[in-house]
Amino acid sequence: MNGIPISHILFVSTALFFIGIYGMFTRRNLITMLMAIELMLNSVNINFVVFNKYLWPGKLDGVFFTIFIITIAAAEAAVAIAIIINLYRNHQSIDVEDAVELKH
Amino acid sequence: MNLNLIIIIPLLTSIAVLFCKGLKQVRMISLIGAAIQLILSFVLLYAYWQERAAGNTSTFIFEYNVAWYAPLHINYHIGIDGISMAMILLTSFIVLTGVLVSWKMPARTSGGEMLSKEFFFLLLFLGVGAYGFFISLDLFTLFFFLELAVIPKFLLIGIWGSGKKEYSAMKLALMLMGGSALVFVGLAGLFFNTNTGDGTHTFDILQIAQMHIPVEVQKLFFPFAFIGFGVFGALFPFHTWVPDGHSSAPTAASMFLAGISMKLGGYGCLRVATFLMPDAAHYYSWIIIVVSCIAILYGAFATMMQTDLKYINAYSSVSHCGFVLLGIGILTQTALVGAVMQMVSHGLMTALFFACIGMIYDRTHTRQMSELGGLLKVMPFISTTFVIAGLCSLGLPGFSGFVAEVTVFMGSWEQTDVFYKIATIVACASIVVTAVYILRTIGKAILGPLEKNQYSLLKDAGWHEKWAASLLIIGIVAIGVVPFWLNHLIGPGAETIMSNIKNVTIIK
Amino acid sequence: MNYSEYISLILLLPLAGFVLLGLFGKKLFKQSSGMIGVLVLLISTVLSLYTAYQYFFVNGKLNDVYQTIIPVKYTWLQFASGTSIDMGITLDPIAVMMLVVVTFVSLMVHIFSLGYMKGEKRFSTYYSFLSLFTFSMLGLVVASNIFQIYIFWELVGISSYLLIGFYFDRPSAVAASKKAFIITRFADLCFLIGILILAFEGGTLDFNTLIHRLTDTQSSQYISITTASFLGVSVLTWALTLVFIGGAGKSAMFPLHVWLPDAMEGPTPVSALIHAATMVVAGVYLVARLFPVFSINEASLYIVTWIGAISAILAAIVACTQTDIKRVLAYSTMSQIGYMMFALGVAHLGGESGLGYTASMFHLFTHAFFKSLLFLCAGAVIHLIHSNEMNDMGGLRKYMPVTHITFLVACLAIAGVPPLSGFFSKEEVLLAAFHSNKLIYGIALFTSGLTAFYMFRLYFSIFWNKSKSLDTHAHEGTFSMKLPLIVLSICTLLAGFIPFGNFISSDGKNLELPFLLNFSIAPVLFALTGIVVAMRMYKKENNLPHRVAASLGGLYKAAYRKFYIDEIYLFITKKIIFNLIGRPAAWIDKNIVDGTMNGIAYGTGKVSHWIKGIQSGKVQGYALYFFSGIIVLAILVIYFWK
Amino acid sequence: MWSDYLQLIKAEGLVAIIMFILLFLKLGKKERNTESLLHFINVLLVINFISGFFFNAEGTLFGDMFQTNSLLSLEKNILNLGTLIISLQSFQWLKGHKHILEFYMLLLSTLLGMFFMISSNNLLMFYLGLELSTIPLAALANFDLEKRTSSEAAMKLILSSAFSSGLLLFGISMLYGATGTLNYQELSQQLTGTPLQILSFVMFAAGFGFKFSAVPFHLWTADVYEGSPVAVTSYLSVISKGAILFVFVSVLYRVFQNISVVWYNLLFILSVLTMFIGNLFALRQQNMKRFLAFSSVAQVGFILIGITGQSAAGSASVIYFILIYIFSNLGAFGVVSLVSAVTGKETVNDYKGFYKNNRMLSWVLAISLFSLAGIPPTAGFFGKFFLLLAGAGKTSSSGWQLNYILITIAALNMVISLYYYLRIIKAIFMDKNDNPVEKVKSTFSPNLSFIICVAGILVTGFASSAYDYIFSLVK
Amino acid sequence: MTASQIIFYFIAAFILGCGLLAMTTRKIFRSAVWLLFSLIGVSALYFWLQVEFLAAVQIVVYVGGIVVLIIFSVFLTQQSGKEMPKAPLTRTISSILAVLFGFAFTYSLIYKTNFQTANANFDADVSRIGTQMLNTGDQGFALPFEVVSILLLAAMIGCIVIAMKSSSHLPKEKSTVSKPEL
Repeated sequence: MNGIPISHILFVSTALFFIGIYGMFTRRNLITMLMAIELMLNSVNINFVVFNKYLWPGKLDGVFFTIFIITIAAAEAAVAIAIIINLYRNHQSIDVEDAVELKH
Repeated sequence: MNLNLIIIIPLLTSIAVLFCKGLKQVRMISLIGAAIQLILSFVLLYAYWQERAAGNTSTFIFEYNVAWYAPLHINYHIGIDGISMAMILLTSFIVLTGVLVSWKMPARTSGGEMLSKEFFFLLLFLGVGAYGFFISLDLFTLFFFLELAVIPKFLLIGIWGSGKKEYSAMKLALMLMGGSALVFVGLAGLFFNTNTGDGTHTFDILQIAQMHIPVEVQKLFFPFAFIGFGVFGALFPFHTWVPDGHSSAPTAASMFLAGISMKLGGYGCLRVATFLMPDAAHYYSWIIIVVSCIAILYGAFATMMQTDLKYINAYSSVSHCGFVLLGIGILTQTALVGAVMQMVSHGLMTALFFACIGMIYDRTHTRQMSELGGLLKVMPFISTTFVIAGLCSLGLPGFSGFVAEVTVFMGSWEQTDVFYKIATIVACASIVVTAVYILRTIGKAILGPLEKNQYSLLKDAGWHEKWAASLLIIGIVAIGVVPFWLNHLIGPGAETIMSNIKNVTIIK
Repeated sequence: MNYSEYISLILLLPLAGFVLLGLFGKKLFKQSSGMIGVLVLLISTVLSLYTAYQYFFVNGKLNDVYQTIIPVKYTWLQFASGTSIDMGITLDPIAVMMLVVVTFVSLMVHIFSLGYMKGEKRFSTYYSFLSLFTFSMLGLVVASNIFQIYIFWELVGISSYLLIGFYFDRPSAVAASKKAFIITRFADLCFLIGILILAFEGGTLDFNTLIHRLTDTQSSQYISITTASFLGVSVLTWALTLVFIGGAGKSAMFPLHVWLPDAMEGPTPVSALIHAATMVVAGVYLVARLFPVFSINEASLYIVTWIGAISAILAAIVACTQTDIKRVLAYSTMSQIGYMMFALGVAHLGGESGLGYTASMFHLFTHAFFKSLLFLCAGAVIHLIHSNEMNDMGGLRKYMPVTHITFLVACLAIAGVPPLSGFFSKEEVLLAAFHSNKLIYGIALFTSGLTAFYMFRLYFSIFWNKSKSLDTHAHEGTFSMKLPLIVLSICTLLAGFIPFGNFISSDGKNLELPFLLNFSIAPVLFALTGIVVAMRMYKKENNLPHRVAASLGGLYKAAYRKFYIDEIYLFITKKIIFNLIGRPAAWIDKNIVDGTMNGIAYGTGKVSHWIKGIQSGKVQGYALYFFSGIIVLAILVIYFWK
Repeated sequence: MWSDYLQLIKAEGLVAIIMFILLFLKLGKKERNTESLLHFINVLLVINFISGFFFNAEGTLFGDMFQTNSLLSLEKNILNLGTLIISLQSFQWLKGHKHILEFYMLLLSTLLGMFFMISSNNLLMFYLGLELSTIPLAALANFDLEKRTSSEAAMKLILSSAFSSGLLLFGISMLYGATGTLNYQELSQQLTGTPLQILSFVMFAAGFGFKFSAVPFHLWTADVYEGSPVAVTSYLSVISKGAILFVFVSVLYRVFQNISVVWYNLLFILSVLTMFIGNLFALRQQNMKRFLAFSSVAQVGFILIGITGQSAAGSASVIYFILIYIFSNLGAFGVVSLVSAVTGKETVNDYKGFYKNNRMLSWVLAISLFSLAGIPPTAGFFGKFFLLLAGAGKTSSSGWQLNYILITIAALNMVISLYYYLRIIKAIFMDKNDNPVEKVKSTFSPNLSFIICVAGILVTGFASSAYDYIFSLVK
Repeated sequence: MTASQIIFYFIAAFILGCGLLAMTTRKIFRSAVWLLFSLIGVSALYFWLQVEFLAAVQIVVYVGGIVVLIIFSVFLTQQSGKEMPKAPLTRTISSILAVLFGFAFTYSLIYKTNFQTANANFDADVSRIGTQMLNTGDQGFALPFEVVSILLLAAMIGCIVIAMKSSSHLPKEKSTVSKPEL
């Protein structure tokens, strides 16, 4: 379809996924970590849509999954941001390395 | 006779203790409960003889078998043969004397409280575990009771003990749990290699004994079961909990530990490892013998260098329990009888020993041999008891130790291989070393001039202590002077085990 | 009366006495326990005398051969079929003789102790111990089963232990009792192993069956025990040697004799009973009991002979130098038992060649009387002087005439002066030795000279020598103390005339003891020389002994220090067993075995500490682990572990 | 038709109804007596729990997305029970909290999520249930609003869970790509075990592993447990973990049975790692909550062994163990929660000499710890025994007797775990303390919860009926 | 190469480039903007894939909702111009290695998998989606829809409780974490 092999699209999504993971590992700012997670979820969304469209077009499972993921991502982001703001209130910082009282 | 009573009565007693108020009530209830249990044991013995006399030749009598966890083929199955009967008698003796010895509850917790209720509860509860273990005919039930008897020991030692009690309690609990962990693997392996004919497995000892477990399986799981139980029975080199555990425990707990707990191991080795996996028992027999000979001699030599009375008895227990394992390793009927006799004998004797040490410690507040001396003068009863315990320990005829040891020795003579004889002779050598340390102990602690002047004010044993000691002495002498009843009691049980062993095609 | 109706009473009465006095003596029989003990023993003695009469004169013989009669026997502990420990009573000549000796001497000691131990705090305990000992000793001598003998052997040992350590607040007594027990225990170990071997090869524990099987050259047991060998020595030799070691331990034979002199820490009557007349001859008795088996094994007999001979001369030499009167007597005992031992060793089964056997038993018999007499006299002396040291004594003949006379009788007897009992028995021993081994004979002869010397050295030092002034009210002691002395001295005087060979011989048949007048010249001469020398040196206070001692130099010193055997023992036990075995064992247990267990615990804790960095508290680190975990696990399960 | 719907979805419906009741209460009057409010809520939860026994039906709904049967109802009710106990236990803490109703609403929404997760027959529903049971929990973890550690914990929880659900989703998407379906039954037939499927399975399993704290996916656990309010911690450690394990068992057994070799090996590694790491960390902990966190990590290792059994006995023993685990862990957490709420003391050292003034609480804690350690006669012994027995019953496909190696390791790990449980026992009963915790006054609700827990611990093991019932359902 | 292909590669490059920049740039506000672009790129990809409804949802929810939320929170919590601290070098390197390896591994597996493209027609118009969304029967997503609604409710409650400024602002407590010991 469109002459693009599915593996190329999957390359994009996988790469995006790992970019997200990379961000998760290296960004010390909590909000950017959240962004990294959004990237990961987006890559998964692409996967679902592509699989649905290219491989299993009979049902709309992939698309619906994507819709729900987007919704949940929103909810998750909201809660996460609320927590981060609360953390900021308590710690005066949103650097992840500043919140390491709990360890070992 | 309903065998369940044997578990229910101590259980009820221990629960009743929890509802008591004050030391007086607690100890009276404990005493009554333990005394009833002792009487019950004798009634059971009588019933057992009656049943046998009536011609009941089944291996186990008073069986009671109900499904417990049916999907897992776990039954609550109890029953006794002569060996269990002997162990029940032993246990009831020691529980009662343990209660008597703890009458005044001299050992306080580190917080300075008596906590008498808890103490007697744990003591009696420990008895439940031991009784249950000895009458179990289902591996699960057996294992259940085996583990049941671990934690009360931990608490008894840790709370009411002396010296480095926490360390000892922890060591004991961990090593025993390690042992039972191995036992568990052995049991599980055994379980999944049984076949009741319809493709299901069973935990039932009687059924497993009838099956022929594949030899390879036996070889694989025998070490687990044997070492696991061996840890309880002070198998070299897994005996190191013994000295520390015994020496830190309060008197009654020491008595229990050495008198019963270590027997759990011996009994388990016999009933589970050897009985159910006879091929492997043959296969590993030489290792067991070598290890137990090491334990016997090495334990004895190690005892020689100890200065703390409890350590002396603890190490000597290692040495004496070596005879139990030796008897099991030799794999002849006489030796098995000897092993069981040694269990009973050592149980009584070592309990007596610990009781004496406890009484001495209560009065002099020391267990160091160098700080004792001349006690015979001020407390003749305790000292005499101590001497009797010592003499029993060194295998003097007329006391139980001799009978048991000689039976083990004679047992090895039924094996034709020279190896068994040399091992036995090596084990025999321990009687000299035993004499050395026992006499050294007696000579230093009991005889000689009075070590400290303030000792001259010490009082001799009270009535409860006298009763405790007398009961144990009666037991020891009853076996030592007229051993044949015990022999008759144990004999058929050992024969059952032997019949399994004899069917083995010997593999070398 | 049939034996079985009363024979057990001989044993059970002392046992009952022990239990009664042991449990209730302190409370109920504080004063009367002595009398109870004596009464019990009296009945026993009468019964054994009656038994002896019955056996020797009424019904012991069948076809002119003394039979072994087992009137009582029951199974005590059954092992496999055929092997069981039985408790039984055997009557044969030596057992009956021993019954008489043991009960009689014990009775004497019981009586003597009435006076000697009077006022002791633990009077009843003492009597209960004595009864226990008597019971055990009697059980030993009548044993019908080799394990029975072992059981009573041990009981005898423990009663000896208890009695030696009777004065438990004396450290030396405690040490002595411990030493005695441990050394004999070591010997017992060998005995036990010997028993086990015999039992295994013989397939039984019963004496008669065992002896029968092992002496019947056709039996499979005989063939197997003589052909099997271990380390190049036949199993029979091993077994017998081990059994003999057991006997040697109890009988204080070289080199296991070191406990005996120390055992004199016990009350003197006890020494008379246990360490002179009865227990110490148990070894001899054991060899005699198994004599048919010994006699078919030259090697073990050879060992018996030489150990006996060496002990005899060694002890005699040491005895000459000791100053503690009880120790002198102890060494003398050892020496005399050496006599008995080698007499057995040179004997053979049957007829004339069995002379040594009869001689040995004869000497045992007479020795029991005069040695217990000597000890009791020494007891009387010590009772008076409150010291064991020869130097504290002297000139006591004035104060204690009865003791003096009886002591003299006993000395003459042990020295072998005719016509006292010792002369006859020793004569036979020497004769037996002469017939079989001249070297042994020489040693024996020399020993008899030494015996005379040291006994009279003792005699003169106590009763003559320097005159000592004692309190006027010093007296010999009560009637109860004198009576046994008199009775025993009469026995000593008369026992020699018993035609011993008629009763006891290696094969149960009649053996006419030879008595050769010209043969006895040499020993008597030696004895007289000894006496004369002793008289010269010790009758009056002078410094001759010192001069002699000085001139002997090293030999004297060595003998005085008992040839350093105690030191050697100390070295072995303290340095080798304690330091090289005990201490390392304890160390290994604490550091290596226990250390491993603790090490595991410590290691676990350490690992737990090392890996705490994983839990860094940083979410990114967690995510990294999470992710790496997935990748590693995926690679593992995809490629490596399918 | 409607009654069928109602009956099938009864458990979820009830929880939702309670949620809405609370919501209306919140919207209504401002000031309320907190204690009576709490009692009211507890009564609601009791009703919820009791109703779980009745009117249970079997069937599927919503085009096969939702299914229920007696086993699932039982699982849900086990969670109901746990929630009830936690609610009773947090009485003391909630009494002083401003947001009681929000707390319960969030709590119940997560419970609802778990119910959907358990009943899901579809990866989408599973995912939604998972998120519904996670996101509100993160908010709950932050409920000690003024506490630094609480917000830190919440942050860690939400970030970690988002990350893990990212990976989980990636796995699901790949599974979807490979099979074209989200339905369990269809999925199980489509799986062939290609490397990509295995990778996606591992990612998928890691998502589970994150929720039930299997090493190496467990790292958030201790931090979050320590930082969160005790009630939330116990909820996390018991309910949330139990629910995901229920699901895990059924997913593995039903959906991934084609690649059972793969997941057996995976579980082998995971359980060994989990037991060891959990134990080794638990050894050193000083904070009770953190200690219990690691101990619960280690417990998961044992549960995984039960799962490896791959048999009816396996899943029955897992469910049975979780029931027992609820009693035991909540018994322990209950005491910790009470003590922490009253005195603020949370470390092991604070518990030294605890027995002096608090006899009953000490015994409750001790019995719970013994049960966790698997000591008879507590139910924990039975639970662990059956788990390991189930693990041992797996017939080994390779030459190595893997199943026995696994249970040997597990059995030895039980020894290590015993050490740290006994360490607490030692502190309570044996150690001296000049200044022990004063007598903690306990009110009706916590006491009731303790009675339930202790009775559960003591009875569940002896009375085989619980296990028999579960087994009959599993079969 | 068709236009469609060119467009795809352009979109792909745009998504990845923006995503990478979003994850690497040191300024947080820029990072958020790059994220925004990346998400728009994804939405473009959906357009390209002819899933217009999703593309719309993507823009509405992500671009209009989440990113705005993020930017707000950025303003709330710190200055936008400030440079973010860098992660430690070891962490960066190990992350890069792990990610690269993970990517190579994952993609190699994907690449090797032979996805069989289906030939059936793919129809994702809004009416179909709408019908299925509220359908309770087969192919219906009513239940997930309800579940998500509860999730949103819960999230809302959670956010309110947490983010609501508490009336009594207690002084900042000290760290109460006890250090583990062994």
